[in-house]
Amino acid sequence: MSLNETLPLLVLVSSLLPGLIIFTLPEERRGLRNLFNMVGATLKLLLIFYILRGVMLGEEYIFRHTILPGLDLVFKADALAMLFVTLSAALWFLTTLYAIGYMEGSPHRSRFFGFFSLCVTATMGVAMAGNLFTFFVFYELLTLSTYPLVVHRGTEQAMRAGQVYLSYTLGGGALLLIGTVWLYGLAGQVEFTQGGMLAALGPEYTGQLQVIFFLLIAGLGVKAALVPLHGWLPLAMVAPAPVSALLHAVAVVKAGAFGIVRVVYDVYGVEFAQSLHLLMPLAVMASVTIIWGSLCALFQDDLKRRLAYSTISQVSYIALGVAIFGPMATIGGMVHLVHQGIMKITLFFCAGNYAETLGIHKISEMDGVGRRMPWTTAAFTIGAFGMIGLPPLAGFISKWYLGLGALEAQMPWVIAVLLASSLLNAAYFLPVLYRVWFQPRTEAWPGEHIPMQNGRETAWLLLVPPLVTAVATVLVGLFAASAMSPLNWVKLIADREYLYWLP
Amino acid sequence: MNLSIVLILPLLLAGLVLLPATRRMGMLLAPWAALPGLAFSLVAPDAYTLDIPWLLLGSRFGLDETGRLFLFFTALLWLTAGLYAHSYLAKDPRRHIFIAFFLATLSGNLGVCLAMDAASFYLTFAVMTFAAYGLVVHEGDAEARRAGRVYLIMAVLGEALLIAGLLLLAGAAQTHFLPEMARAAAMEMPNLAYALLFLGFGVKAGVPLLHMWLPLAHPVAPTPASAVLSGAMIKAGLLGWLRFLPLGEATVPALGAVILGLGLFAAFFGVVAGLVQRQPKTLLAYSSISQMGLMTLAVGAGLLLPKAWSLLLPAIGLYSLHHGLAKGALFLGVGVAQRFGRNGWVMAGLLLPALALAGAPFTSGALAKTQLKAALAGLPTPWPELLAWTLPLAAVGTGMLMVRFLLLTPSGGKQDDGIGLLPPWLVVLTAVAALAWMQADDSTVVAVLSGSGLVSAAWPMLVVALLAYAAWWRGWRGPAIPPGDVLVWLERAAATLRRVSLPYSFRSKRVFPAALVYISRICHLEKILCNWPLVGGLWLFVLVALACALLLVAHSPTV
Amino acid sequence: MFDPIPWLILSPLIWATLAFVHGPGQGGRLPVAGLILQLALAAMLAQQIVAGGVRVYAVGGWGAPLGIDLMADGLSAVMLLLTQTVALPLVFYARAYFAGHANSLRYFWPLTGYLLAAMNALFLSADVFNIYVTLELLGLAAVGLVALAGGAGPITAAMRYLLAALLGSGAYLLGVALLYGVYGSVSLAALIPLIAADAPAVVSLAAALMLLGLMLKTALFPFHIWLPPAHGGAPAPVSALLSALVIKASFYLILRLWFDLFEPITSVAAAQLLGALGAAAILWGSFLALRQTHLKMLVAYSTVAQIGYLFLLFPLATGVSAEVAASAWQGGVLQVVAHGLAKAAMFAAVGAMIIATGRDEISGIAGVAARLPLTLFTFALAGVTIMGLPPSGGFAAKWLLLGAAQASGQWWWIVVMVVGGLLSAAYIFKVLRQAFLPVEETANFKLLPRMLEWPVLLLALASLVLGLGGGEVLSLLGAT
Amino acid sequence: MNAALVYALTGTALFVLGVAGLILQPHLLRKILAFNIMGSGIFLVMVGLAQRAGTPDPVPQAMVLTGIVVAIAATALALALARQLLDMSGEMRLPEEKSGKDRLDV
Repeated sequence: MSLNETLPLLVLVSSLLPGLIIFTLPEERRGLRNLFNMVGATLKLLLIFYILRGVMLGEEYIFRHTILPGLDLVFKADALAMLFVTLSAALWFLTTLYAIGYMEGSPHRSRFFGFFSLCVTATMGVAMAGNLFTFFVFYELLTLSTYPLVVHRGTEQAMRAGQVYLSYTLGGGALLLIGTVWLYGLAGQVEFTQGGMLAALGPEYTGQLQVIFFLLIAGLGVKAALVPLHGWLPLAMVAPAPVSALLHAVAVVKAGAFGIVRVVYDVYGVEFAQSLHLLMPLAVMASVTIIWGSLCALFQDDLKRRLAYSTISQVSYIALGVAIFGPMATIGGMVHLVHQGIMKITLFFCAGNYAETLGIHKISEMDGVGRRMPWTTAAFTIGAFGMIGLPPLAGFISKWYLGLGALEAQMPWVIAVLLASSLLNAAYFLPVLYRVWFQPRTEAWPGEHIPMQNGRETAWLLLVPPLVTAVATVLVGLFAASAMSPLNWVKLIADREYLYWLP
Repeated sequence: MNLSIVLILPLLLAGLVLLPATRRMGMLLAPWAALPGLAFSLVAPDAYTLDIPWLLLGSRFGLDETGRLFLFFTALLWLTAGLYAHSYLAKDPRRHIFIAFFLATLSGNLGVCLAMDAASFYLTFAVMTFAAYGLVVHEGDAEARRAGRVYLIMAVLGEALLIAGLLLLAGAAQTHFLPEMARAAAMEMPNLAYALLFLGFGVKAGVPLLHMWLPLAHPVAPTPASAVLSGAMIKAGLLGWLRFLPLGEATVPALGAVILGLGLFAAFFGVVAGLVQRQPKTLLAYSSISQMGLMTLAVGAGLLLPKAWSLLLPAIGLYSLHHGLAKGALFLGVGVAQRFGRNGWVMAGLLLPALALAGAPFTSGALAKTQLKAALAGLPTPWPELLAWTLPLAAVGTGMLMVRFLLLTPSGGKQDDGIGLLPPWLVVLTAVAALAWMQADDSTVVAVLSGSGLVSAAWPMLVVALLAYAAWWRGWRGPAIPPGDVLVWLERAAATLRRVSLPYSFRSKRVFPAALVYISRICHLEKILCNWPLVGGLWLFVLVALACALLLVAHSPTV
Repeated sequence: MFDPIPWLILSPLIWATLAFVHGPGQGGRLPVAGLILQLALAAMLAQQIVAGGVRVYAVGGWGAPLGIDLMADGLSAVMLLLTQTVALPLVFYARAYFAGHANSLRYFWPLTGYLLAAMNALFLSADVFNIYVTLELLGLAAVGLVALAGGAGPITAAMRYLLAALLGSGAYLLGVALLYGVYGSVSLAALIPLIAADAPAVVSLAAALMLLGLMLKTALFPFHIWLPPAHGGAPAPVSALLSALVIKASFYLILRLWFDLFEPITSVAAAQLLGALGAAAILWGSFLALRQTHLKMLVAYSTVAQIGYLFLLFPLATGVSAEVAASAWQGGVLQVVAHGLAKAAMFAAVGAMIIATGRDEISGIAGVAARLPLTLFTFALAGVTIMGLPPSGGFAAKWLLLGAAQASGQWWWIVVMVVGGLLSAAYIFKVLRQAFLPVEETANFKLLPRMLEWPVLLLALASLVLGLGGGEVLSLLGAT
Repeated sequence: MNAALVYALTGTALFVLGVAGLILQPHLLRKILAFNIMGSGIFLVMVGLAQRAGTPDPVPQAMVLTGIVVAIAATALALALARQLLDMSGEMRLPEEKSGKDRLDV
């Protein structure tokens, strides 16, 4: 096996192996566990940087293993895959750091970190899947490995959330399975190919392909939390904050959204999907989700719940971008994959900090917390502004391209959706910001776990990750046009997906 | 001098001010933060541009004639306001927070003047808008919070309209760089985009119905903040129009007429609503609405009459310079009067910008109004006829407003700690007196100094004096319009609505509980299935069925 | 060339007899050695088959029709390998499980030995009567194992099992008698061309009798009622053996009969009938599993449901194109293997939990996630296969079956499989959910010996790896 | 109708009787007896059908002998279980069939 074949596998192994080792470690071997975690995360990042460089230079990284005749497990590090892989690996690194700080002293850490690593492995698999089958395999693995994280607290509420989570995701997985099998039956191996691979089928398959598309999107839409398949997400926020961060920003919802991207671009091919009239319903569905999620978020007092509804709304930007035919919207949607991740993880980190440091869970308890925890709150503010879509933050870039894409595709009503979403985002984030910065504190904190020490508002490990992601939120927006930005990378992908389109 | 210093220095200083370790140094340097901007406006080469391809969507900053003028008076106002604030807030324990917001707003406002592409314009505009929220709510009392809330809602609405308008414009123009963008878009005539942009920037510029935040927010902010809000930031909206509307490129009749009409309405509405105010700063805010109305009117005229734009643009520039400085001087003066009482010299200091606003002879106001009138001359009917009698009437109104302002000026207790307020105020006063003369066209200067010019500037003043005397004599105070006018009625309506509609609660409901019970009964079937005779019977039945199924095919004729 | 075929039958016979002679509670080491040997033999046989095709062995050199022929093809080899692979870890497990229960252990080793011998012989038999004998032996040994625990419950279950088994094998034997009456032979090899040439009506009757008899022994819905009490009441190693292997033996025979012997007379209608029963089994079994309050009963009902998947193979492989039929056939066999491995692991894991907590109720296992993470992990891994989620063997099997259903346009089986998968997820997670609940620090958990955890984990892992290495199994299966 | 067919039909009748007994009789002893009747029926069919041209075929004889041995073993096991059940529950019936009438109750 050549190096180019092994590298994708190594990316998987670099989190799988630490995960398995951590399972077997006894609870009190804290140092060793952290070491394995961090070594794995760092190693993965290094590997990914190496691959990134290679992909830029035009190298191909493909690993192929035949499971059954006509059924291959394929890992392929193409440009789109690397977008998601890099995001996940980078955020995993931070989340691990954060989780080490967050889970300090809580029980069952070995189990937690073990599943945590498995979850990331599954995400990597989803990202690097080279065909629909591989994608499905890891999509389901992701469901399984996140369940223990969702129910980690073991409370009745967590259990209920876990149950709902499972019933949604497994149901979605079943639909996805049917669609996948059907597609394999029609077209043989469904490799992810730029520009799609189904256009070669004759027109007599149109009806079937439409049904399959519906099945696939319904399956993926569960994880991507498209309304009305979103019910699990607000409940799943009972999980510990690092898990929520991972769930909402990196792994689960993104896997769904990423799957939609793959199906539309690399399975059907965007032009073919357009010719089958599949994109419009998807766009409508995404738009409804965007508005509905934001509306629901308005009514939540629980901070994490509000953030969860916000995720529902924001993730659908990706689906929306995919569903609008044209390179600009593609860029907008795909870059939001990264941008939403960074912004939302910041917000969840901050929510976790409030809960862990001061015992604040509800928005109504947040009065004046900006004075007590200025750094965390600053990061939160940046995340929130980014969500609203203000420049120079990441969210603005996504919205800009989405809007331009909508115009390009002669769908100006999308602008209205974006507009409404921005306004609603402002409506549910700005009151929070007002409370934290401008409302004076009148009573004691609900439960101050981590006292103020030497002007440090909370533990280092809790503080650094949100700050890093907040800075990243600013940087990816501010330097969006530079060569190293996600935007530029996404443009590269869009170039390849729209073969006719020359920049 | 690098342009980035102009924008980044204030932000850096804001950081220094926020960090406790460097706060002292930051506070010391903060008042001077606008200085590089001011200097840059003076020394920058002609048609300066700076492309930063890696920034945002690819950015361009630059300085054309309009930008230079706006940058100049904006920076000047911020500089004086900064120095003023240093002394004004000397006793405020939370002044570092104010200064931080002040510096961020400053950076945004200067950036607006320099931005030459849609994205960075939007960026700097947003920075300015949102940072200014901190200025509005700084006092922290209920009034400030209400004003802040209204400000924020309107600002967010404005930002949303803006981004939609900019997107549509960029979509039509296929570029987001100025000035190509406005020019290219003018070919396409995206009317919706223009309407959205007008409204979006109109929030900042106080276009009627979008003005509601203005009379609430400008007065409650600390005085130096009010000065820049009303003097400089309100002009950012105007600059937005100048940058993105197809002024001088194409005729947009419907929108032009609407804008013109709205501007005219604002000019009078501001006067009427301002006259009945009880607070001097609220009154000044309404005066700003009125004055911005005149500039709005000019923009509308530009849309109606592209070929007059070459005259209108300098006129608008001059008017903004004049109004910015005069309004700034008035607001700062209010603060001075609070500290020093209604001294003779204080009143004299206030009289100068007041006269200027009213357009008295020899003042910047006379210059600005004359040049504006000249530029508006070529409008199609019925506008010239309408404007011929409305503009002097507006001048009379402004004069009345100023008289009322002078009467309302607070007579606060004497405090000696305000000495630091004076130098910056004096600088602005000087600027009010002098700068417009340098900016105005030669022909305008000649016209103002000519006899007919003096007369046309002076007779409204006489009317004002007569009316004021009459009103004083009759002791007339007028009906009360609450600050925020329309908003107050809207709020009442909303409260009623809230009472009527029940809050919608998101509650999960147990669906089909009966079905669950029913399902559990099915389990009973398993017990019945355990009966040997039943299973045996089933077995025999399946046996027969299978045998039949096998026989059917084995012995059917086809096989 | 050394021939492993007779030794595969003799080895368990020998160690079983020795263990019996050795006395109760003794002789645990012999089976270990014996099974390692058998595994090696099975592997060797598989290799020979891959290299040289079908192997035939005439016992005592007599040959048919008077003597007994043994035959091994790809399917036999797969089943033999499965049997030894499942049995070996279970032997380790059983030694730990019965430590200190000399009484229950009394006949465990001999009975297990006979059970394995009968099973190996069954897989190697080449004539329908010999199959009857091995089937009956297998049934008797299995009944003995069920009765092992003693007590009214297990004895009743054993009795019920015995009666069902006797009825089933009686029907089978009548079918054999009819066949012999028509053709005068019982050898599979001889019968196949004869039936293909001419099949009078009575052959169809014989086929129905034989298949129905075997279905009764396989516990296909609605003939499953003997299974849950028998499997749920027996000691864990026994349940594992029964659920994983014994019912597969009779299913193996159904496969043989349907696809080899009676291939000329099978009909789509009959296949759909079997499929319908299978579908009913999936839904009914899963649903009842969901309603159970006891761990082992839940797992036992899960077996009822999983048997249903096996029977979906018939409609998918009958009356369709050769390609689809091959895919369905492969899927069915893969499901047999995957379920064998996973169900053994699951029963064993459940047994370990019951030992540790001292309770059989599902509500009693709160805290298992914290105290017995390895066992719970094993259970979950096995559950992945049962649910048919990737990357397990169960998934590979389901994939092939689904593909066959799609290709042959029988979408109703797709619905059944998917719904069944979801239902199985529901009952698996019912257990997992309970295991994750917190428990007081004072709760009394017995410390488990390592041998109760690790061998089982290996089994579960094997079921998982099967998903990635399913191709190997299929290539062995396809060897001729 | 030749003798072989008579044997076969009788055997079939016995088989059906046996199956009916096995299914319908709740008493375990009756069930076990019914099983034996069923077995006898099968053996009869086997021997009866296998007569070709009057000459006895040794193969079915051997098979029947084997079958009888197996049946004896099965009967023994069944009887042992039935006794144990009687010892433990005092009933000669499976619990689900307690309601059935039974004159042979011990």
